This record gives sequence, structure tokens and C-alpha cells, in this order.
Amino acid sequence: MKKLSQPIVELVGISKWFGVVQALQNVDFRLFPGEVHALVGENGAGKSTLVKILAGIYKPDAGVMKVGGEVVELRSPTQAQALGIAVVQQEPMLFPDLDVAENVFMGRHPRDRFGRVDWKRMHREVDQLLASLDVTLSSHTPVQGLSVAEQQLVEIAKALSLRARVLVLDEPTAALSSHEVDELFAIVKQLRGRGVAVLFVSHRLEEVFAIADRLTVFRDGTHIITAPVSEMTTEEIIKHMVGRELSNLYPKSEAEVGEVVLEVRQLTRPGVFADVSFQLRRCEILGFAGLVGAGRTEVARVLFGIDRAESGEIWLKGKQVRVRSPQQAMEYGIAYVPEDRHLQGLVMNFSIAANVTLAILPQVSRLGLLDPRREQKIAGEYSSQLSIRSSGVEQLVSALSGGNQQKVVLSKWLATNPSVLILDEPTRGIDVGAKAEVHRIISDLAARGLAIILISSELPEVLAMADRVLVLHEGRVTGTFTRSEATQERVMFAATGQDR
Amino acid sequence: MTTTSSEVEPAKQRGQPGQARLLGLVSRVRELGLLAVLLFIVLIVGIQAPRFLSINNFVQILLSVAILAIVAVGETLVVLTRNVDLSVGSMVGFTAFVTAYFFKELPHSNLLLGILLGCALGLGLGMINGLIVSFGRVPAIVATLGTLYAYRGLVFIFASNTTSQVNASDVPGGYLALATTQILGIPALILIAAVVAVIVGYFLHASQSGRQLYAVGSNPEAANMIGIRAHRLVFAAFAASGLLCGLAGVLWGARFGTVDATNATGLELQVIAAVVVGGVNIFGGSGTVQGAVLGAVVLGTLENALNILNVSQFWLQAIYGAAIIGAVVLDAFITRWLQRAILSRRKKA
Amino acid sequence: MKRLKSLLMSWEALLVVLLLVSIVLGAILSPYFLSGFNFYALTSNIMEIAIMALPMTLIIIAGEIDLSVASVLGLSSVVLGLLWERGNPMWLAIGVALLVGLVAGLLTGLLVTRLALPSLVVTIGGLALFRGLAYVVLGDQAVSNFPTAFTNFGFSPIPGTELPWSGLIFIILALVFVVVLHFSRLGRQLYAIGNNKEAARFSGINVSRVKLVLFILSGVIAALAGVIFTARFSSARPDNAVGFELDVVTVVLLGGVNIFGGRGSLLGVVLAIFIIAVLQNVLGLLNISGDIQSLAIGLLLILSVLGPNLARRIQVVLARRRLAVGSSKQL
Amino acid sequence: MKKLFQTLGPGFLIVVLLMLTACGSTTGTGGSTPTSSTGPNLNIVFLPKQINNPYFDTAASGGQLAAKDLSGQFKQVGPSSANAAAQVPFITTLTEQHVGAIVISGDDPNAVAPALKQAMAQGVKVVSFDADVAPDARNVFVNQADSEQIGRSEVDLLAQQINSTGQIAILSAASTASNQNVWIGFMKQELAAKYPNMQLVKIVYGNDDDQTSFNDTLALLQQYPNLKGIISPTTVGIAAAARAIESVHKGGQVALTGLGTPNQLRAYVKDGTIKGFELWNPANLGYLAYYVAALLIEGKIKGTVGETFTAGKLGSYTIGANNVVLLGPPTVFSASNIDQFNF
Repeated sequence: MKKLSQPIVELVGISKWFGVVQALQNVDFRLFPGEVHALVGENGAGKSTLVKILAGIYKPDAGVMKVGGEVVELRSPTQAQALGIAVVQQEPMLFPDLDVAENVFMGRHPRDRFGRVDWKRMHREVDQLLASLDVTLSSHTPVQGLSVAEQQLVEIAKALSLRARVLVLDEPTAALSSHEVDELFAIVKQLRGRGVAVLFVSHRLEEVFAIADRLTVFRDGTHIITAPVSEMTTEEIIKHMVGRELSNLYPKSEAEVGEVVLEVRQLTRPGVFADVSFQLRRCEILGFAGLVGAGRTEVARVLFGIDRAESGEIWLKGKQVRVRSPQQAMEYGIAYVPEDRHLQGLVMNFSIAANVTLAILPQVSRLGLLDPRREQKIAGEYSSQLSIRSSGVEQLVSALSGGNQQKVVLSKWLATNPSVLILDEPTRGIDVGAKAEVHRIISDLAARGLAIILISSELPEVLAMADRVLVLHEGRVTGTFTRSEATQERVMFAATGQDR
Repeated sequence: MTTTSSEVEPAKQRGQPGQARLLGLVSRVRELGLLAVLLFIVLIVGIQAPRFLSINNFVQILLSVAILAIVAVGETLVVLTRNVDLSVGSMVGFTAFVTAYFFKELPHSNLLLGILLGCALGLGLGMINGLIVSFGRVPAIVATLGTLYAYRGLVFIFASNTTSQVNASDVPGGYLALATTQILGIPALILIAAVVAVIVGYFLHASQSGRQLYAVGSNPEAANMIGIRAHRLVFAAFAASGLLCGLAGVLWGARFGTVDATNATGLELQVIAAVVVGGVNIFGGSGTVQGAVLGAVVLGTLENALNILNVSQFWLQAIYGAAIIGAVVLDAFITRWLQRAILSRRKKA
Repeated sequence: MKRLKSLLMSWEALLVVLLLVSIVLGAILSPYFLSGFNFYALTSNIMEIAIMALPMTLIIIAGEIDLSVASVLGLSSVVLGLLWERGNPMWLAIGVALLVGLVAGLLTGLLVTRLALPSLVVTIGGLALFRGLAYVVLGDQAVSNFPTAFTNFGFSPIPGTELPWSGLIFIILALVFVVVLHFSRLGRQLYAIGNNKEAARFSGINVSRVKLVLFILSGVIAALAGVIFTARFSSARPDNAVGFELDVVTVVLLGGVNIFGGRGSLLGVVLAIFIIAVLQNVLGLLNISGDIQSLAIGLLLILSVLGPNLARRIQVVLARRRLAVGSSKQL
Repeated sequence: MKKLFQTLGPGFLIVVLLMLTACGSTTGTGGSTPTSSTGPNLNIVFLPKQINNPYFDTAASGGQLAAKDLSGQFKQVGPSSANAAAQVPFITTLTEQHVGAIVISGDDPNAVAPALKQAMAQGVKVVSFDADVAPDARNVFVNQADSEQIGRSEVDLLAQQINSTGQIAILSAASTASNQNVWIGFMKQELAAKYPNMQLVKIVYGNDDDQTSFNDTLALLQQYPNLKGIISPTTVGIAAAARAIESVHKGGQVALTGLGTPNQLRAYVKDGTIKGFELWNPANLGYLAYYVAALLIEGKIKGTVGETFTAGKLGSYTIGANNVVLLGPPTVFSASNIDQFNF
């Protein structure tokens, strides 16, 4: 296994910032030929950032990367490919209009001696690749309409066809069936035998034990430990993963939890989540924990009327309701602070006032005409209430810091005077100070009687803020904990689908 | 809306061989459907008016769409990259006029020279479009709307400084013969269009760059990830569209003999109709040259059939419009049906 | 961000300068330019385009486009003519003509919103369809025996002024549209949709309905322009205003409205309308043929997008350089 | 601030415009002076349906000749594609320039009428030629030929060639072209009156567009295999039809006649595709129109019915009913005489 002492990829002192957030902090990492190296960590631990640096998508702000002992500076994904680094992304980047074979070989089609694309050879090779994966997928199938699992298989086939020296698998098994996982592992082992270095990013610890030789744990963008898998236990790994600091958090003040406001029964959206049931009470913060893709945001989208559930019931204050559109959700008093501030939360080109009042335009207009004074008054109120730091409510939100932008989104939804507030990753990408402020605000809101669903990938945040924690794993509820029951280890066990 | 973001899909679905075949089939529905429509028209009109079915009539139909088809082939290249070229009518008009004028002034010059001149002019115009779009980053619709005006203005200026009209009697017979010659009993015009369609179709099918054109239109981000230079390809697509417009212009002059500064005005509408009806996705990434040509033939056949059935020609334009809208509506429904079919299969699996 | 704001400002400022320059040039180059009659001629010639540019501005700001406006104009014109010829009262003919515009807009709007089709293709189809229907309705005829009051409305200026009646309609509509776009709820929603459709949807804005309203509005206004056009030429013909859609889009884009939506103001568009009107008028007075005019319009259209693009790029490069200098200083 | 600017801007602009209009109404239009103010203003402008059109170019050459004879000025302006709406701005511009006379071929008789009336109100003489405009919107119409005569004679011309029997079709210009429709009306009358065995099976409209006319002719030939003859009373149409007939090798089987220019059709007359067609001499038409305009400006004629005048080389004319001057009978061109003409 460790025939070669020289690492094929070596990262020294890598750091990466996104605005005020440091995603990677002085990370060292070495990958050897012929090993399967698992990279684990919580959401936001920096795994994906590392993968993207290896893929040539991100450029590190500091540090050195060596491939095959030589210092390289990756400027593009193509360059990474040329160096023999193949990455199977979490979200496959494919051409939906083209068939499987072309997706594997795009940009480097096999060609005959006249320079023509050799379709036969291409399909044969891809069919062989797929067959070696023991997949029944035909190379002629258009990618449009393939499931994510199948798309990932295409990506894996692409990596295989590149004869990569380094294969990075970013949570490849998340969408595969157990049979497919077995087959994939067979391939991975085969590749390892050929001397390929495999970096395996996964949440599934049992898979890590099944396939990996060594393991590295990241936490909060820092390297925690690297050790042979055989020397680790599940408990130890989880302890390393969750050892995050809670210092900058503002814990929820205790409040008397009131009557049930929202009840969800057996909510199911096929292929996304199934049989989700819970109750939410006044003054309560219900945390949604789980790993990326567990179905938390998807549940929220259904509650807010953006997507539809196929079956299940939603009860609001004792009455069953159907939420068909965000407008309707708002009428029912549901507000949703979406996960992507820039894409879904804000109109960046608008002023603070215009953003704050965007969801309550009827309230700030008379006979269809906007009343700028009312608008500014409302915006001003929230601006001071949430202490948004700006030069005034007419300032464009694009000029604000992430934390203040988030407060603008919060203001927007508070302005609708909701009874149920869904917060999806409310503190993602904002600095420590602003985070604490947002926590204080959330806590105050709950104290004032709001029923809050808090979706967060930061476990400590959920644990500190939530009265109860609902854990989702692959679209199903795998655990519900009260505040006192919930520990990082227990939640993480449930979130990774471990049977204790 | 099915905005199922590419999150985890817990269900244990697997691609079955049947599903693969279904998908492959559906993607071809458009072209097959078009063929069916064509056959349907032929059948219905043939019963009503048997002379519609004469070989001569079919030759006439093909002749009437040959030039349109050449331009539609070029347009297909552009549309595949998620762009659109609205200036084709002006480019055809420009090259037709200049080529005809060239032959009028120099009737004894080499035929090939004139053809090359027209093609080169078209190429030049197309390259200007390409530069503005891919390097000036002006949206294609704006850029080519502008050049639609500008190129037409240039034709007028050229015409007012030379001659207002070139008549069939002014140009050498050799040039006009380009459109009337028959090779093995088939009119040269049809052959040229067929050759162009086959070459470009083959290029799209069998060349690396051709396939990358699809990639750029299908997912620009993914194309960028694997190092495809989208700018260059878009530029090349516009240049090729210009080149084919140049060729079409040369043939236009030969076919109609009499050309003035307004010729080929409004051609872009017919071209886009042919391309859209032919199943080329206006948002790029999918569609074929044979589809676009088939679209042109269907529209030409429809026009011919209406004439034969004595339907007032006032209906023609309305039918073109309805065909464009009908085609995109149909596309929307096919896509929905496809999605639903996949979903229900998944559920069963 | 202030820089962007000032850039926006400067686009309109640039247009003001352009307009003044063309007016001054016109006055210098032609002795006829500054006459009252010329003002009348200049405005009445562009009013249909100007009127249609108002809803087009809203549609483009909301991230869509409507290329069928000139054809709707033609269709409403022949419907008006046909009804009048068949002996219906004028008010009824005008009413039905406007209704035709409404239905056309509704059809386009439903296709765009319900089936989520690209408005570019739908309205290119509509361009052919509505024009074709205009030919179907009136065929080889042209209706021209309109009552004097109607043609006077189209051709004569408002008594005591040199302003055409259509100019008055434009002023009123322009004021209404300014209020709608810049002061009303709908206007705010438009900008929100054009800037970030997703965020608008998440904010409970009914994106489909707003767009449907816009297309209906566009259809009705185009039909109104058809009525004006018919009155001005006292002629209802199926080929009325062929190709005007290009002028309308040109005016809107020249006015600084972003083709991808979200940005632009009616001030810019109004300025652009008058720039084009003055340019065409001056070129005409100088006996410069329409050929060069179309060349000029085409180039203006491209430059109106290319110019800001290049300016932005230069700005980005400069900013980057400044940033580089700044950071090196910090080091 | 930006918003204030955005919203006040249009308002401000409108105020400026209103001020401008107010000024305009007081200063009126008397301020400007025509370019040549001494003597009669023989600044005569031709406004054809379309520039870059050989027919109108020939007419313009006649106008130029007359201008030389009368030492006046000649200019031709016009839209680049035939469209009634496009003519109007030219009329207003010419009115502003205070030209002596506008000589117009109206694309739509009524669409241009208000603008022409306005021109007349400001002292500009208006002469229509080729295609008339509304009678109250011009001083005189110079008619190339009597409409009835053209309509009937073309049917007669075709009847001679096809023994007065069989299916015939008409290839017209724009469906809205008034002169075409009048001619076609008389053709129908003539057919009904004299030729019971000739059936008019279809009228198609080539829009004076070469390609459309060409395709329409091909469609006609396919649709009516027994078609014996086509009348195309438009120069663009007949040339396109001749080429179309030749391209399907039906020359001699399908007779073609109509209005055309000798230069355009010479080849087809010689190879037998066309046996005979007719046309007035457009150069003479232009010459006469210029002459009438000049005489109106000089005040030598008033444009009233019954006035008689001499138009240079063309001899003397009388203004007939409806203020129409008739150029004279059209010339019939055939293989025997075509080489004598060059236009």
C-alpha cells in the first residue's frame, strides 16, 4: 500500500477566505499513490473548499500545492485534469442535451485517422467503462432525465476514462444504492491496486471504515487529525468532527413554550423527503439538523408553498391548510428566510428600504402607489431594531456586509408579521460578531411569541438555539431530541444515519 | 415547477434499459413528428389535388426552400450556442446584390471568383456579428438586430452609389445557370443545399468542434469547466452563419436574376421559423441540421399545399407565425410529458 | 456602488447631451429645423413608436421582450378599418380594436407565463401571426374613408399649438407610466422581478401575474398606437407600421434599459425617443436618405450596449489596478 | 437624488416641449426662406413610391430632362421600400423646405393625402403621377394611361395570343395598390364582356417584390397545369414571371403580357417567352409631370379642367375631368419594335 514514500499531492499551509469567512485555515494535507484517503467533517468544515482547490476551481489565498513533488499553481480545471487530478463533483456538471458517452468524452473525443469523432469507439469505451462499474446504463442515453445517482456514475466514468492519478470523490455515494456503493468500492479498490490515489469525501462513516485506508478530519476549516482508519473508532471520529467551539454563540433564553401553531403530518415529496411529521409551538425554536441534502430545505420549501408535497398534511393553528404559493404562505403567517441570500433573499440592486418592504408592498402603498415615507419609516424601524449598520435606509444592500444583508432579509420577513418563521442557514457566511447578533435577534423573536424553525448546518448553533432538534437523514426523520437530550454526538449519529 | 435541486435522491432508483430507450426515443420525437406532419400534409393535399404528388411539384418545393435551407443551416449553428442571428436577411441581401453587381460589371470574370467574393463578403459580415457578440459581450439579439439595420443600410448605400437594380439580362448566363443547371436531372440548387446540409451536419456530428458547439449551448458553465473556449466557438458560429448567408446570397442572385436593395428582407423570420419548427432548441444545446432542413421543407410544403388548395396567400404569414408558436408549445408539452414519464417510472422503480 | 449610481446617472446625462447636440446641430445645419411646424412634424412622426416604447420599457425591465407590437398595431388598425367600413360607429370600432390588442397581449402573456416559454420566440411567432391575421382580415383592401374628425385627430395639431394630439396622448401616457414604474407597487415589483426573479417569487410577488399584466398592457397600447396610426394616415392597411418593433426596441435600449432586465428608467427612454426623432428629422432635412438613417440606427443600437459594456470593463480593470495598488501599499 | 432626477426628468422634458410648441405656434412657419427666392421657385422634387427602382429612375430621367429644358431644379427623394407610411415624413420635410412642387407617385392614395393637403396649404404645388392620390390632395394628376384603356387592352393583348380561350391568371403588385386594383377591375369587365371562354382563375400579389412574384408565378404554374396566360400589370412582376416561366421551360406554352420595360424584357421577347407587352414611356411621363409642376409654379396654368398647355417636346395637352392630364396611349412592344427603345 505505501510502496511509494512520495505523496502524489501535497498541500502545505493552504488558506482560503470568502469575504470575512475563512473556509480553510493553514491546512496541510498529503495524499499518497495507492491509498484511499477519507476526508470527513461537518458541514462547513472546509471539505468542499479543499476539493475545489484540488479541482482547480478555487485558487488558495495562501499556501503551496505540489503534485508529484512539483509546485503547481492551478489556474483552471483543465490544468488539474492535465495533471491527472479527476474530480467527481457533488453536483455533477454535465451537458443535459448530450448522451452519456459524449459527457464522458467531451473535449477529448476519440478520433479516427481523419480527425473525425469515432462514435463507435467512444460508445464502446464508455459501455466498457460502465460495464466495469456493473451499471446497466447505456452510453447512448441522453443525460437529461438521468437521476443524480446516474449522473454521478457518468462523472465517475469520466474520471476513470481520464486514467487519473488522483481521483477525488466528493460524496459520491450519497445518491447511490447499496449495491451501487459496493460496485463503486470494488472499482475504487481496483484503482487503488493500480496505484491511484483516491480522496473520498463522505458523511457515511461506515463507508469510511469499509473502504478507506487513512482518514483526515476537518473542523472549522482546520486540519484536526490524520490517522489510519484501523486505529480509529466511530466514536472517536465523531468526537473529532464535532468538537466545535460554542463561545461566540448567544444561547436562547428560556421561554415558556405555548400552544401548537404548526403541525406537519407525514409530509412526503417523493424522491426528496418522506413521512416528515413534527409539531411547532409558540415561543419555540425547532432546530432542523442534518447533513447537506438531508431534505431540510426541501421541507421548508413545501411549507412556504414553493414546491408541492405529494401527500401529507399541514395544520396551522388547528386548521388544515394547503399552501400553493408563497403568497398563500404569507397569508397564513408563514415567513421563510431562504438559504441563499443573494439568489433568493435579496434584490441586490435595491435599497435597504425597498428590500425590507418587498414582501409587504400592499402595506406601504395607497391606491397602488408607494408611500416612500411609510416605506422609510418601516425600514427605519427594523433597521434600528436589528441595528443594521448602514448610511441610511436608501443605501443599496449590495454595499452592506453579509451580516447586515442577512438582517435586511430578516427585517423583510419580520415586516410581514408572521407567526411561523423559517430560518434557513441564517448565519451562513457572516462574521462572528454578526452571528451573535443574529442569534440574539432570533432568541428575542421566539420570546415574543414566534414559532421558529431553524435550519442550520452548524451543529453548535442548532444545539444552542433550539428547544428541540429534529434530525433528518436522507429525507427521513432519524431523531428528535429535546434540548437536554441533544448532544453533538447524538445528533451527528442520527444525521449520519448510524444505528446506535 | 420541478425545481428539485440536485440534492440527494434517497430512493433506490436505477436506470433500466427500458428507460434509456424511452428517453432516446422521445428526444427524437420532434424530428419524427415533423416527418409525420410532412407525410400528413402530403397525404391530405395529395387526395384533394393529385397533381400535388407529381415529382415536378416536389422538385419545385425543394427548389423554393433550397436557399432558405442553406441559411437555416447557418442559423442552426448559431442557435445551438444559445445565440440568435437576426441579421441573416440583410446579409443575404447584401451579398446577393454585390455579387450580382460584380457579374454585371465584370461579365467575363471567372464564375468562381464571383462566388468566392460573395462568400467572403458574407464571412466578413458574420465575423463582425461574432466580434460584437462574443468579444463585445453584446447580447446576440441586440447585436444582430443592430446589424440587421446596419447591413441593410449598407446595401442601400451601395445601391444608390452604383445601380438601383441588377436585371437578369445584365448578368452573364453562366451566373444564372448556377440556379438552373441540372446535374443528373437534379437541379444544382437543391444539390448545393443538400451538400451544405450534409457537410455542416457531418461537421456537427463528427468533429470535435462541432460537438463542443453543443456543449457550449447545453451547459456553458460545464463547458468552461472542461476548458472549452466558448468565445471562439460562438464567434466561429456567427462567422459560419455569415459565410452560409454569403453562399445563399450568391445563389439568390442567380435564382432571381433581378436583385435590388430590398431583396431578402424579412428572410430572418422564415429562417427562425424553419429552425424552431425543425426542433432546434432556441436555448441552445440540442437540435440538428437535418431537423432545421426538415423544418424548412415542411414550411415550404405547407406553402405549396396552401397554394394548390387555393387558400388565399394572405393566410401564409399567419400560418408561419402559428407554426413557430405551435412548435415551441409542442416542445413544452413534450418536455413536460418526458419529465412526468421519468418521474412515474422512478416511482414505480 | 455610488459609482454605479453615477454611471446610471451619466447614461441619462449622456443622452441629454446627445439630444442637445443633435438639436444644436440641426439648428445650425438646417434653417428649417427650429420652426414650429418642424417640431410638429418631428413629434408626430415618432409618436406611435414613442407610445409603444412605454410598455416595452416595462417589459424589458421585467426581463422579457415583446417583438409583436408592430404586428398588433397592424391588426388593430385593420380591425378598426373593417368595422368602420361595415358601418359601425367609430367608438365601437376603436373599442374592438383595443380589445383585439388586449386579446393578442393576453395570448402572448399566457404562453409566456403558463407554459414558461421564452418570450423572444413566442413574440417572434406573434410578429408573424398577428401580421398574417391582419392580411387575412383585410386582404387586398385598404380602408380610408374615415370621418374627418378622426383623421383630424390623427393629423392636425391641437389648435393653438404645434403639438399633435398623439403627442398629448403620449405625454399623458408617459406621465402615467412614470408613476407606474417609478412610484407604484407594480413598478417596484417589475424591478424586483427583472433584478432577481427568484427573490421576487420568494417575497410573495406573483411573477406570472405581473408579467401577464405587462403583456396585456403592451397589447392594448400597441392597439392604441394602431388607432393613432390609422388616424394619422387615414388608412387602415395590413402593412401598417411593418418593422416598427425594431425601432421600439432600439429606442428602449438606447434609453439605457438593460436587455436582461432590472435596470433602466423612463427618463432615458423618453430622451432616446427624442434623440431618434431629432436625428431622423435632421437627416431628412439635410436630404440624407433613409438608408444612412437605418445604418445610423443600427449602429446606435449596438453602441448603446457595447458602449456601457466597454466602459464597465475599463472600470473593472481600473478598479482591479487600484485594488492591486492599495493592497501592495498595505503590505 | 437619482430617483428625483428620474422622475422629474420626463416632466421637465415635457415642460420644455410644451414651451417649444408654444413658441412654434407664435413664430409660425414664415421665418424660413426658400433657397432661390428670385423669380419662380422651380425647385421641383419627385417623390416616387420607392427609390432604387428602375421604372422611377427612368421617369426621373425624364424629369431631369424637363428641368434642363426649363432651367429648373430637379431632385428625387423617397423611401427605400414601398410603404405609404414611409412617404409621409418626406412630404412633411419637403413642405418645411418650401420646395416649389412635389411630384408624387402615391403608395396609398389616402395615407399621403393629409400631408399633401398641408403642403398645398403652405403654397407647395402637388402633382401626382403614375399612381394618383386623393383628388383633393393634389393640383393635377398626370396619368400615364387611361386606367380603363390599360385594363382592357391588356386583356385584348393576351386574348390575341391564346385564341381567346383557356385559364388565365393575374400577377399583381401589392394587394393594396390602387392603380393595380382599378386595372384589374377593368380587366374583369373586359373578360366578362368579350371573352366568355377565358377564365380568370386566380389573382396573386407579388408585392412588387421580385422574389415573391417569382415564387407566386411558379406556384401558379403548378397549381394550374392548364394555365394559358398570365397578365402582370407591374414591371417587377412581369420580369419575375418571365424568368419563372423560363425556369420551368414553359416558354411558349404559357403566354405572358402586362406592363414592363423593354430593357428588362428584351431577352424574353427575343427567346419567345413573351410575345407582346405594353407600357407608356416612363421618361415621357416624368417629363410631362415636371412640366405640369413647373407651369403650376409659374402660374401659367391653374390646374383647372379645360386648360390647355404645351409641354415642350411632347406637344400640347388638355387638363381633363378631375384635373387629370393623360399622357397618351401606351406603346405595345413586340419582337419587331423592341430594339427601338432603350429604357
